[in-house]
Parts: sequence; C-alpha cells; structure tokens
Amino acid sequence: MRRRPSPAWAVGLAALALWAMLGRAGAETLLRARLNADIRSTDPGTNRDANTDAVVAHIVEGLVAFRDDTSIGPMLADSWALSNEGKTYTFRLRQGVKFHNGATMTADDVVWSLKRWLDPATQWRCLSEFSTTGIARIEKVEAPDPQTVAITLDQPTALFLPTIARPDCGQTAVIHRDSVGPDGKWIAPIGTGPFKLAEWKRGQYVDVVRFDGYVSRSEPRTGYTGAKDVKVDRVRFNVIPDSSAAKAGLLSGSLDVVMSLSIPDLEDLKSRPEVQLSITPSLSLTGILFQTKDPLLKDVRIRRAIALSIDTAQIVDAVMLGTARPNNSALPLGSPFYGEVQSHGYEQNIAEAKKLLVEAGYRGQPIKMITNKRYSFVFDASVLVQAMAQGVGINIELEVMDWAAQLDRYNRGDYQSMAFVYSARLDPSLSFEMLTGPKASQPRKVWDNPEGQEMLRQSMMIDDTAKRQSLFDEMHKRFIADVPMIVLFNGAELTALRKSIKGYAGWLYPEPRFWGVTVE
Amino acid sequence: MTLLSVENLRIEVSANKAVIVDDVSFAVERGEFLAVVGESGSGKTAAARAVLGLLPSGLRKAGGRIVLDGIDLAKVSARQMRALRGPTVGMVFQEPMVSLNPAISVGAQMAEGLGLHERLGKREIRGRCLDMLARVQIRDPERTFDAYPHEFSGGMRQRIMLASVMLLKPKLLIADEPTTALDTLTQREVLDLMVGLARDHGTSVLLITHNLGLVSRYAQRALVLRQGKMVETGTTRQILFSPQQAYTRRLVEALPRRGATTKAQQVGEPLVSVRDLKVGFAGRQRLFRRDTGVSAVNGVDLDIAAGETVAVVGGSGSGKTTLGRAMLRLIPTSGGAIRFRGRDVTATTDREFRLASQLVFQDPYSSLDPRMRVGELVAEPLRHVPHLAAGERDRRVEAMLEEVGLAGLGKRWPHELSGGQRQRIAIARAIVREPAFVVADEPVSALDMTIQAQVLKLFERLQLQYGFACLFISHDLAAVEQVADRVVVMQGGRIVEQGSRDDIFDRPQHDYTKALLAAAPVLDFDGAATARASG
Amino acid sequence: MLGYLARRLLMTIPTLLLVAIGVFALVRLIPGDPVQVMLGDAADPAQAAQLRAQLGLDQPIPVQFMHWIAKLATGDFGHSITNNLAVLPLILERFQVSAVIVLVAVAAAACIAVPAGLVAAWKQNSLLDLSVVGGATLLLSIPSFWLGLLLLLLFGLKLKWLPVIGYVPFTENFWQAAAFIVLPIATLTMVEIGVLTRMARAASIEVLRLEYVTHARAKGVPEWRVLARHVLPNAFAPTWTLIGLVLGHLLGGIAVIETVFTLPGLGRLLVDSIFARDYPVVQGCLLFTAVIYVVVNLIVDLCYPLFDPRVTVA
Amino acid sequence: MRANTAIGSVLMVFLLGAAITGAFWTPFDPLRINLRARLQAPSSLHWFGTDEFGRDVLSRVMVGAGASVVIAVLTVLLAVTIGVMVGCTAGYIRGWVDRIIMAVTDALLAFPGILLALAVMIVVGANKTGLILALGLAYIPSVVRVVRGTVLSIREKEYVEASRVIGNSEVYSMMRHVMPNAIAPVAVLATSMFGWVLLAESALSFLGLGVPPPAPTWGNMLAASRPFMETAAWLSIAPGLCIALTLLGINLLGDSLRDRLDPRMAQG
Repeated sequence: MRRRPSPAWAVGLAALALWAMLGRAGAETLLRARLNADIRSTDPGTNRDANTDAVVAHIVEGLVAFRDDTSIGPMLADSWALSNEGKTYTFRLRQGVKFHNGATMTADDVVWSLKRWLDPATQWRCLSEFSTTGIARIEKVEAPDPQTVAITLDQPTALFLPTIARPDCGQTAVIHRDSVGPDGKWIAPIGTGPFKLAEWKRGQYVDVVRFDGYVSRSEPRTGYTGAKDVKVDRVRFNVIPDSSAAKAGLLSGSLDVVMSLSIPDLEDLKSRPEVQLSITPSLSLTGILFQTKDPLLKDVRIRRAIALSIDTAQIVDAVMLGTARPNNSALPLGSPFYGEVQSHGYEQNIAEAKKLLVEAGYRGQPIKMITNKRYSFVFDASVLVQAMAQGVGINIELEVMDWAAQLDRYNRGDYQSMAFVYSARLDPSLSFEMLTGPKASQPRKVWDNPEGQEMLRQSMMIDDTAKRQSLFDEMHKRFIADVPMIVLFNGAELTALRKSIKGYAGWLYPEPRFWGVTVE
Repeated sequence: MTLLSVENLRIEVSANKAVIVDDVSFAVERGEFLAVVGESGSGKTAAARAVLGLLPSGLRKAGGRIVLDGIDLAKVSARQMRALRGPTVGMVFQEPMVSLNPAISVGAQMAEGLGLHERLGKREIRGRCLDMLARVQIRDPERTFDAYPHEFSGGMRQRIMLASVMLLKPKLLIADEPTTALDTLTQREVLDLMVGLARDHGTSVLLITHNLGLVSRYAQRALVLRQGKMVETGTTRQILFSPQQAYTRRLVEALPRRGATTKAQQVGEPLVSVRDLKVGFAGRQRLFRRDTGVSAVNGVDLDIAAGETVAVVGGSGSGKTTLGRAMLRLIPTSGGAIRFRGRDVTATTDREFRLASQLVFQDPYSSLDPRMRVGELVAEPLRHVPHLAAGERDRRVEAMLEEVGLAGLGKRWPHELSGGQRQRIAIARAIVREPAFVVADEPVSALDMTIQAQVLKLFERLQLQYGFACLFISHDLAAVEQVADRVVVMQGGRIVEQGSRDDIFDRPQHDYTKALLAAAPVLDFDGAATARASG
Repeated sequence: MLGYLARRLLMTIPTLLLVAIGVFALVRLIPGDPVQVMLGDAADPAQAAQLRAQLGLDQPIPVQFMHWIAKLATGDFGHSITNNLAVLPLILERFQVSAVIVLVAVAAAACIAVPAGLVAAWKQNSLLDLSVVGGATLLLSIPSFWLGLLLLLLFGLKLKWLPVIGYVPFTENFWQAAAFIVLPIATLTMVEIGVLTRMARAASIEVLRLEYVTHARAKGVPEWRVLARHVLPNAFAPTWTLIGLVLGHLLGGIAVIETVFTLPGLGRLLVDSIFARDYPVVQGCLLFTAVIYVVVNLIVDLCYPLFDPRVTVA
Repeated sequence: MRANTAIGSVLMVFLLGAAITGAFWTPFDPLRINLRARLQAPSSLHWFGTDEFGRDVLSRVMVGAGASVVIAVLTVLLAVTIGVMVGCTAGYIRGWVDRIIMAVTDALLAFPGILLALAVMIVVGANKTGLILALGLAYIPSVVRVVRGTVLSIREKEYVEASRVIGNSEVYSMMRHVMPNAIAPVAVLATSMFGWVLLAESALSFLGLGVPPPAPTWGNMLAASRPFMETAAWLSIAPGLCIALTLLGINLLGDSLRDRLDPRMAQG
C-alpha cells in the first residue's frame, strides 16, 4: 500500500533528503549502522560487551577466526601445526600484513600481544580460561623466527583455537605495541583489520574508516575471516538505545542497518517496501530449565512427562513465525556436529506422559515456572508449554519476572523451572559446558551428571572430529534421557537494511560484518 | 409617585414547583424606605431578587407583574434589564466577606459599573470612586482604591460595597440583611451611612431584615412576609405598635425584654472565679523567630456565683468568646488563675471541674456530630456518670428530651431537625449531666426571632429548675437584657465595666458601654422608634 | 519573597533526603544486579566478582550510599552502568522529550478544559453541561495507552497521516519532530482534559454560587464579562493547583505513553534502567523526578497569588 | 444528575454480573489454547474473536472481570485502611508525629506512582499479591493526605470541642467523632481509586509486569494485544472497552456519591 505522507512529514522528509544529499556531496560513502548502547572501550576483550565486540571486530584480528559454520579458520596465521602430544601449537604467519600505522606484522608483535593479554593487569576477559581452572595453561610463547609463533600449553585441549578466536575475547587480537603508552595504558587500537578507528564520540557514535593498506585473504568471506573487501569509506555506528527509534530511523532513511530486531518487529517491517530483511538462524538456545534438586522435579519421570506433553514443532511455529525450527538438542542447528542423532528429541506422547505421571505419583502439585517478557519468544513459549502440560494434568504456574530478577534466580539455581534463553556458544563443547556441571559448586548449571561431565571434559581435550562427534552423540542421548531441561529451538538473528545496501549477510554469530557491503 | 410596584408575585422552585413566594404585592414610592420583614423561609430575599431579575438558579418567577420606574420587567430584553441594573436599581448583599470579588481590586470593581453605564474617562472614574470612598468614611481612599477586598474587615467591606452601588446613584437600593453579619456598633455606622447616602441621592430603599429594631429605627413602611405569603403591610408604627395579624404580634412579642432578676446577688464563695486571666495567641512561627503574639484576653477578673447568670457583651474582637473558652480550659491560658469551688484548676485537668462545666455553642449546625442520632448525642455526656445503668440512662435522656420539647425525637438525625430544635438538643446535651456551670456562647444569635424567644425562655426555665451558673456571651443587648443578672462589658480583651444588669443598662458609666447601648436598635414601646439611652 | 523561596527550598531538603534514602534502599532491594544483567547467562563467578569490584558494588551498602550522596553534593550523578554515559546529561536529554510533551499537552488541555468547565457550570444541568461532563468522564475512563494505541491505529496505520514510531529532536528537524509528537500530545491532552474539565466545572459552580457574581450581575455586567472577569479568575485558582500536581507527576513519568509512541523520554529511561538494574540511572532519575515535583509545586505556589490576591508568599 | 446514577449503576451491575457469571460459567475454557484457531475475528462462535493462542476472548474478558474487580477492591481496601489509620493519627496527634508522617508521605508522593509500583512489584513479585501491595503502597499517600486534611478541619469542628467539654478522652473523641466524619471524602476518593487501580493494573502489564498469565485480567489482555493492533484489533477493543465502561460507571457513581455526601446538599 502506498503511504500518503502528511504535509509536515513530507516537508521533514524533503529537508532530510536535502541534508543527506549535502552530506554526501563529499563523495565519501557512508554506512550507518545502529548500536543499542555505546561501546565500553576500544580495548579488545577487556572492558567490553557485545556492542564493543562488534565494533572492535572491524579493527583488529587474531591468529585464527571463526568461519560461517563456527569451524576455525586461519586469519593472521596462514597455517598451524600441533606437536608435543597436542600441547604445542606452531603458527605460520601471513606475509606482509600491515598494521594501521604502516608497520609490518611480525612474530614479535604476536608474542608481545599475547603477553599483554596474559598479564593480569590487562584484565583480559579470557585470562581465566588459561588459568588452572580453565581449559589449559599457556606455559610458553616463543617466536623462533619472524614468521613463526609457538605456543605451548600444559595439557592438550580441543578448545584452544575456539577460545582464542572468541569474539568476546577480542579474538585474542594482534595489536601494535604503540596501541598502549609507555606506562602500559591503553590509547587506541592499532590493529590489522580492514577498518581503522576514526572517531569515538561518546554516547553518540563510533566511526571506523577504510584501511587502505589492508591486505585481504583470498578465500571468500566467511565468519570473521576470509576476504575482507571494504567497499565503503566509512562506517558509522550510531548509538540509538531505543529500538523503535532505530526502526523509525531505518524507515526514514537516516539509518542503513538495524541489527537484533524482535519477532514483532519482523511482522511490521516485512511489509515495508524500503526495507530488506536478513534472517539467519542464530546459536542462541531457548528452553525450559528444571531444577533437578527440587523435591518434586528430582523425579525424572515427571520431567519426562512434561517433555512428552509438549509439541515442540507447534510451539516453535507459533512463537517464531517460521524464522526458526524445532530442536531438542543442546547443539545448535547449523553446528557441524549437529547430525542425525541430534535430530532425535522428544515426540509428543500424551498417553506415555500420563502413565509416567501415575507412576511418579504426581497429583497435581503446582510447579512454578519463571518466565519473562523481555524476550517475547520466551514468554510465548512458556505460555504454550504451560497449556500443553495442562493437557496431561500437569499444573504449571507461571511467574513473570523481569530479566534481571530471573537471571539472579538462574545464577543461584533458585527455581523449580524456568523458561530461559542462552546466548550463542560457538563450539559444541561450550554448548554443553553452559549446561553441564556440578550444582554444588556451580548452582547455575542445569545438568548435574558426572558421566556427562566426564564426556564433556574429554570432548574439550581431544581434537579429533570423529571422536568428538561420538562423544557429543552420547552426551545428547544422556541429556535427552535425563531431561534436565527441554531445549525448544535456536533463535534467529533478524537484521533489517535499507534496500540500497547490498552484499550484507548474517551468520551464526549474531554480530554484523561490514566488509563486502556496498551502499548504492 | 411609585418607583417600584410588585403585583401578585409568585416564585416557584423550577424542579418541584414548590412555592417560595406566593401572591405578594407591594410598592415603593420615590424616596421611600420600605422594610421587608420575615424569618428564614419567608421568601423575602427571593422577592427582592426578582426585582433585579436575578433569581438564584433553580427558582423561577411563575407569575405576577413587576413595574420598575414605569417599565414592566416582563417586557424588557436581557440587555435592557442589564441597563436597568446599576443606574436604576442597585443591591447590597448580606455577607460582606463573599460579596466582593477577591481577585479584583476594590477600585476596579467600583469602576466596573461606572464604565458600563456612563461614558467617562479613566481619570474621571477614579475621581468619582475616590469621592465616594471618602463619602463612606474610608480613611485612605487612594490606597483602598488599589487594594484587594481581603485586606478589609467586614464593616469596611460593607462600606465599599455600599460605595460601589451608590456610585451609580440608583433610584432604588435593595439592601438584603446588609448588617446582619456585623457587630452592633458597625451595624449602626453602616446603616447610618446608607440612609444618609440614600437621602442625598433621593434613592428609595428596600431593606430586607429580620431585625425589628432596625425597622423601627429606619423604615417608614414595612411589609411582613411569612412562608412566602404577605401577612401584613402598613406604616412602621402600625406594624410595630398595633399589629393586626397574630404572626406580626408574635414577632413583636418575641423581642426580648427585661425580665426579673432571677436570683438575689449571692454572697460568699463564688462558684467560679477568675483572676488576672490572660490568653495570648502565639504569633506565626517563622524560621528563626516567632512573630509577636496577640493577646485576646488581657487581665480579666471575674466572679460567678452559683446559679447566677453573668452576661459578657462586647463587639467583635473584644475577647468575649476567648474568655468563655479559656474559663472552660478549652484553650490554654498564658497567665492568671481560674478557681472552681475554691480550687485552682488553671494548670491541672480537674476532672470534677470538667464534668461540672458545660458549653452551649452558637451554631447548632456545627456543634452536633452529624453522624449521631439525637438520643445518642444527649446520652453521650452520661458516659461519664459512674454506675449508671443503661435503662436509667435512657430514662434520663428521654426525660431531658421531653424537658426541651423534643420528646420522641431521639431516633432522628440532627440534619432532620430545624435550627431551633438543634439548639434545644445542644442545650439538652449541656444540661443532662446537671452541671454547675454553663458557658453559653451566643446561643441564640443564629436563630430566627421567634425561635430565639422560645430558646431563651427554655434556657431561663432550665436554669431556674437546675440552678446552674451561666456565663452568657452575646453581642445582642436585648437578649442580654432579658436573661442576665449581671453584665460584663469587654473591649480589647479587658473588662471596661461590670455591674448589675439594671446598672449597666440604665446607668452606663463607660463610653464604650454607652456607645454599645446607643447602637443597639431597640423598640421603644413608649413612643417613636428611637435608640435608647442616647444621653 | 526571596525569604519565602529560601525557606521553601530549605524545607524540601528533608523530603529530598528521605527520597534519596528511599530510592537507594529500594534500588538495592530489587533482586538481581547490573553485573548479572551485563554478563547474562555466561556469568563466571570470578568474572562477576571482578566486574562488581570495578563498579564499586562490592562495598557495603552504607558506604556505597555515602559515596553516592557525596558525589551528588558536588552535582555528580555518576555514570550509567550499561553505557557509561554521565547520568545527569542523560536525564536532562530525556527530560526534554517528556517535558515538551507534558507542557504542551497540559497547556492545551487547560486551554480547552477551563472554558469548557466554565460554560458547563454556567449552564449547569443543561444538555450542554451533561454532554461536557459525560465527555470528560469518558475521557477520564479510557486507559491512556489504549487511547494512544487507538490514535496510532487510526492516524498512523489507517490514515497514514503521521509517523507511527520514533523521535527526532526539535533541534534537528522541527517539522519532523512535531509530526512525531503530535499523537502523544493529543493522547495526553485528551486524558488531562477529562481531569481538568471536571475540576474547572466544580470550581466554577462553587464560584457561581457566590454573591459577588450576583453583585456583578446586579451592576448590569453582561454575562460574558461576568464569566470572564469574575468567575474565571476565581475558578482558575483551584484548577491551577491541580495543574501543578498533574504537571509535577507527569513530568516524572509518562512512561506508558512514551512506551506506546516509542519516545526516548524520562519515564522510559527510568523503566528501562529499572529493568537493567542500572543503579546510578535509576537513582538519578527518581531523585530528579522528585526534585521536579518539588520545584513544580513551588512554582505553582509562587504563581498562586496571580490568581488569588488573598494568598501572599511572604 | 439522576441519569448519572442510573447509567453508573447499570454499568456496575453489568460488570458484577459478568464477573460473577464468569466465575461459574464461560462459553469456552478461557485458558484452553487452540493454535488452529489463532487470531480469529469475531464470529457467531467467538463473539469477541480469539487471541494469538486461539483462546476465546469473550470467556477471557468474563473471567478477567472477576480478577480485575478482586484486585481493585483489595487494593482500595488496603490503601484506605492503612491510609485512614495513618492519616487520622497524623491529623489528630499533630506535632512531630505529623511532621514525620507527612515528610514520608511527601517523599512518596514525589515519585510517579506507577513507577513506584513497578519497582515494588519487582521486589515482592509479579503476582496478584505483589500487585495489590505495590498499588496499595502507591495510593496510601493520597489517602493519608486527604484523611489528614479532613481530620485537621474536623478536629476544629465544634462538635469535637463539644466532645472534649463532655469530658471524653482524646482517643475516644477521635474514634467516635472524627473518624466517622472523615469517611465521606475517603469514600469519594475510594471510588476514584477503584478506577485508578484498573488503569494502573493495565499500565503495569503494559510495562511488562502484572498478573501472570495465563489467568486473564483486562490489563494483561490489553497489554498482550499490542503487537496485534493492526492485524487483530478486536483483541484490544474488548478489554479496552471493558475498562473504559467500568471506569465510566465508577466515575459516575463516584459523582453521585460526592453529591450525596456534599454537606450543602445534605442541608438543602
């Protein structure tokens, strides 16, 4: 339907268009994206949040990076080899990589950077992963020659590369030592990324501009690696906390890209002619958590009865409006480890559910389920689960909390059941890790199964894909049998763009990439 | 020549057709002073407002003819009517506190009428206003002109009101109880001004009043209304001295007159005695200091013997009410002593004194809890009589109600009763515990004349019967004359004169007493309407 | 006058101190904390503790309170935990949005409601009066956000006269900004018309009963002038007090309307910050709101003598 | 203004009728989800249509009436009970007690009530009890103010002085003479509050916290209908109209109550 603009609206649009034209008179191509909050710093993986990661990922790079399918690909390293019983990683660096200040990257810079990350004073987010409680300790970092770096761990782990590639670890970026002052204080990132930091106007925007000296990889763009061919002069990340304001900005043409939209937004934007949508499955995970220490829910038959009472497909369809598919597995759809085994979850079986309830002696005792309205899909899913469980005589009482209060209960394990959403995990081991653990020391973990924990530990140690696959398959079966939670579906990342933007693509990790993107 | 003639006027309540004024006819000649006399509900105000065409909302003129200055008001347009209001007929209202607009300066309010009805320059208007303010004896006309009404006392406001109405030199002035809210002295001054101005401008006056004393002093002719009907009309003399109708006679007879002194002067120990009593009202609390207080009672000595009635008279602000409240220990005293049966009760909460003393309030509407039934109200004081069985209590209440003429009304609510009945309840409540000392604060001034007489009689009878001493606070000298054994005259918080009733009324010594007596409009049955004790 | 002002301001200090204590206590009573919100489901205890220490949330609550108060005394409201912005500029920026809407809406409502109430009172119990009272009561009875949604539906989606969502500051583009806030203002105006008309009518009825109105009529003053000059100023005084109360409250929170129309106003900032446990912002907003309430009421009181010379501020 | 009372009474009778009927019988199970019948427009089967989960809107409105009425009544009772006690104490005792109470009241009044309620609800939990506590707390200051003001004026009334003259104690005077007479303005306030609670309940639901589903209240129905405003307008119209009409009824009844309690009217 054609919009009939009101006079005031038309005048406003005209003025804006004029302003926009004047703004572009300098022939600089500008891409305007939206951040829902200001970045916290420009120091990768230290004082950070998701927005910070998104901006910084355009400026710095690490040795390795995630590919589109969450596998690990080379980035600043060309290749690597394992030796010393899988404890030493030897990276071969790419030739001729330039820092933003024109200096050429050498193994020395890599060692310097890693040492800085490992210095507790830096307050690197992922330092704990390389401490005694983490995946492995880094014992040695060496540069045998200017193109080679060797890192030695105290034990073999499959998670080393995925961890140093993690966006929230700042991809363990390689930065030039002039990024910090003589006193060790952070100044600004001098990285190797396709963009360099131009201006950070606090509370308003962060500008990155094309780095002309960038030497791109040759393979096609994938994840945070591959070709990074920058086709705009400048990307401006506008800080617009209000999602509706952002949406309006997009519609009025003052923004080009808005990420992380909600399902109702999708309905609204679908019909707009000036807007295109990018819908990608994401790695987040929505499900119903059970407290297996609860006097009532410690009985697996009751948990199982709930799982059998619901029709996952119907819930996902009603809640996600076709943007997501049902998945009862802890591994996300789209993970390279997601196979035939993972596709077997719970089948709705009313009779079986009722039988289990009788066996368990359940007599309509109320089960409290915490939910929230921050994520409409979580809320809707919980309403549907409640109604479906009602069908076999299970009495679920919903308790709506705000997200922060729910998180508090989650972290303390203080609940009977809750509808919850987990954020993205890029490695299958990490997907299980977020669920698995001893409740005594980590109350937030839902699956307290010693065998599961042991298998998880193994999966983290070994690098062999087939072996890991079999471990994950076995863990899936145990997970489904134990019913510590019912996974319902993985989320979808919704991004809306002006029609004039070409070449944008979302991927499994919910952060945008503005290389390879053009503005027409 | 007739200025105003009203023929067969009928006014109804629009909603239920209840008749407020029924077939009333009268006429006012040019330069004449006509009084319309009646009690509440007589329709006197409605009749007067009909002349202005300003009946209160909810009332409507249902019949009759009003001819003002040769113009039949039924035939004029709203616009023509407005042109008549002001220059032809003006009105002065009863309540000076609410009849001037608080948001507009005095000058602007006065000028408004002039501006509407006469073509005058700004300066000329101001001049005329200032002249008129001076004429009504406002001390500083210039300042008054720019001031706001709230800065003035009731008497001053009534003068301003009078000035603003007389500024237009109306042919007819309607004055609706113009001085009822004022004290005796001010009343006299305002009315004298009004009469003087009317005489100057040749204005006829239609005075609406319930006060026969005023009628006898100022009016040439009078009209008596009762419940919307004309009772009698004639010259003032005829009405007052040879009333033809029973109701008129009742009105005239209801005027208080001097009774016998109830008791001989008692000697010996006084029941209540007050020495050098002082009551100060604290000033406003400021951030760091307190404003200087005002003393309302300043060094009063007073003895009241058992069974005696002592009247306290004085103008507003004389401290008489404060004295009464202080003697009952309802407000804190700031100096002096109160003794009851020889005991000092100033500082302590003396239970015996509390139970033996009572107060009758002026306003029978606000002194009765609207959420208690009549029986409960009268029974309440008996809570504090020890060992009183419920049956005995009910019997006493019933007896008391019978005593005050309200037998069988125990289950009623106060708002179902008339003002007079309510005051009887208040009296019954005060007497039921057979107190030794009663303070009666203007107990009848809110009541209609005929009711006043009845209540005063009741009060006297009860006092005789129960023998309590009474402090009778009043500004109505006539009532005082009827009930008091002794009279105390107060001015500015001090007693200026006290003595036996006859001494005070017949041989006043202090100038203030003389002025009060002179101002009190009293019907002189020996001759023409004059003020008493003009010497 | 100045003395009065000083005294009034001095008197508000205990109130504001109570507010500050209450705000602080309430905020800490709310379960959950900003660190958990920031770390989400991946809250590693060590990491959380580190972040907590960084934000000073590991200190005893009385110490935190004293820190906050001490900073407040120097005019520093602190920084937002979620986006590290200074709280006071953030509040002021958001407040502008709310203030424009509230002030325009209440002014418009008063301009419509006071004459309507006056005329209704003048023609008391007439058909006109009944319809004014009925209309006002109806407006009063509609949930504001529902009314807002209906207006959105009608003007934004069906007629497409006005933009549905968003906000542009007036400084950026006046006409566009106006187009964005027409509907919120209309919504708020309609709700407030309901409240104010009834008040204005009641006050006018009171005044019309008084004798000075009859006195004016008895002088031959025409009806329109009686209403305009004698009734209106006196009937406006109580309405003015109500306007003050309404303003004081609305300026603190038209969260609901801001949510409906997705305006970045103060109310929404507060609601969002409560959900994010952004302590400095929540505390700052609530305190600011209380100050606004106090200040508006002070201004109202100071203006009162304009309508009623009997009241003096001294 | 007889018409006021009549219309108000009819609306309230209708509301109570719906609430009582809804407690025993509804055309459909208000909680029954039927995903095949999502978002159906009003029809002869579903008079008010169905919602996003295929639940019958009419049934939900009927059950919601009961829930809304119970919440409103309990909230008003809570606020009035505490408010009257505190207000009477402040107004009658005066002095320091009054000053402290009024300082707290002023401080509470300085917050926007709805946001105060929101914060309190997060603390005590988003359920009926939490809602009643939160809104009750938000409205107590208004009651305290009104009651205190009334008590301050009543305690100067001559009939209270009369009670003292009789020899009654202060506490007795307050209980017997002051409190009963302070009820009238509170009764008027209470009717307004009943309406405010309905509005606030829906506003809180709208902001994300209210009575938890699936139990319907008008407020959470209205709040939940927002995303479907364009596509399924009936979802918001049914509960919206119910709230508006109920408030209209309550306000009209409040007006007639006010008229009846007006002392001028009583004397006239």
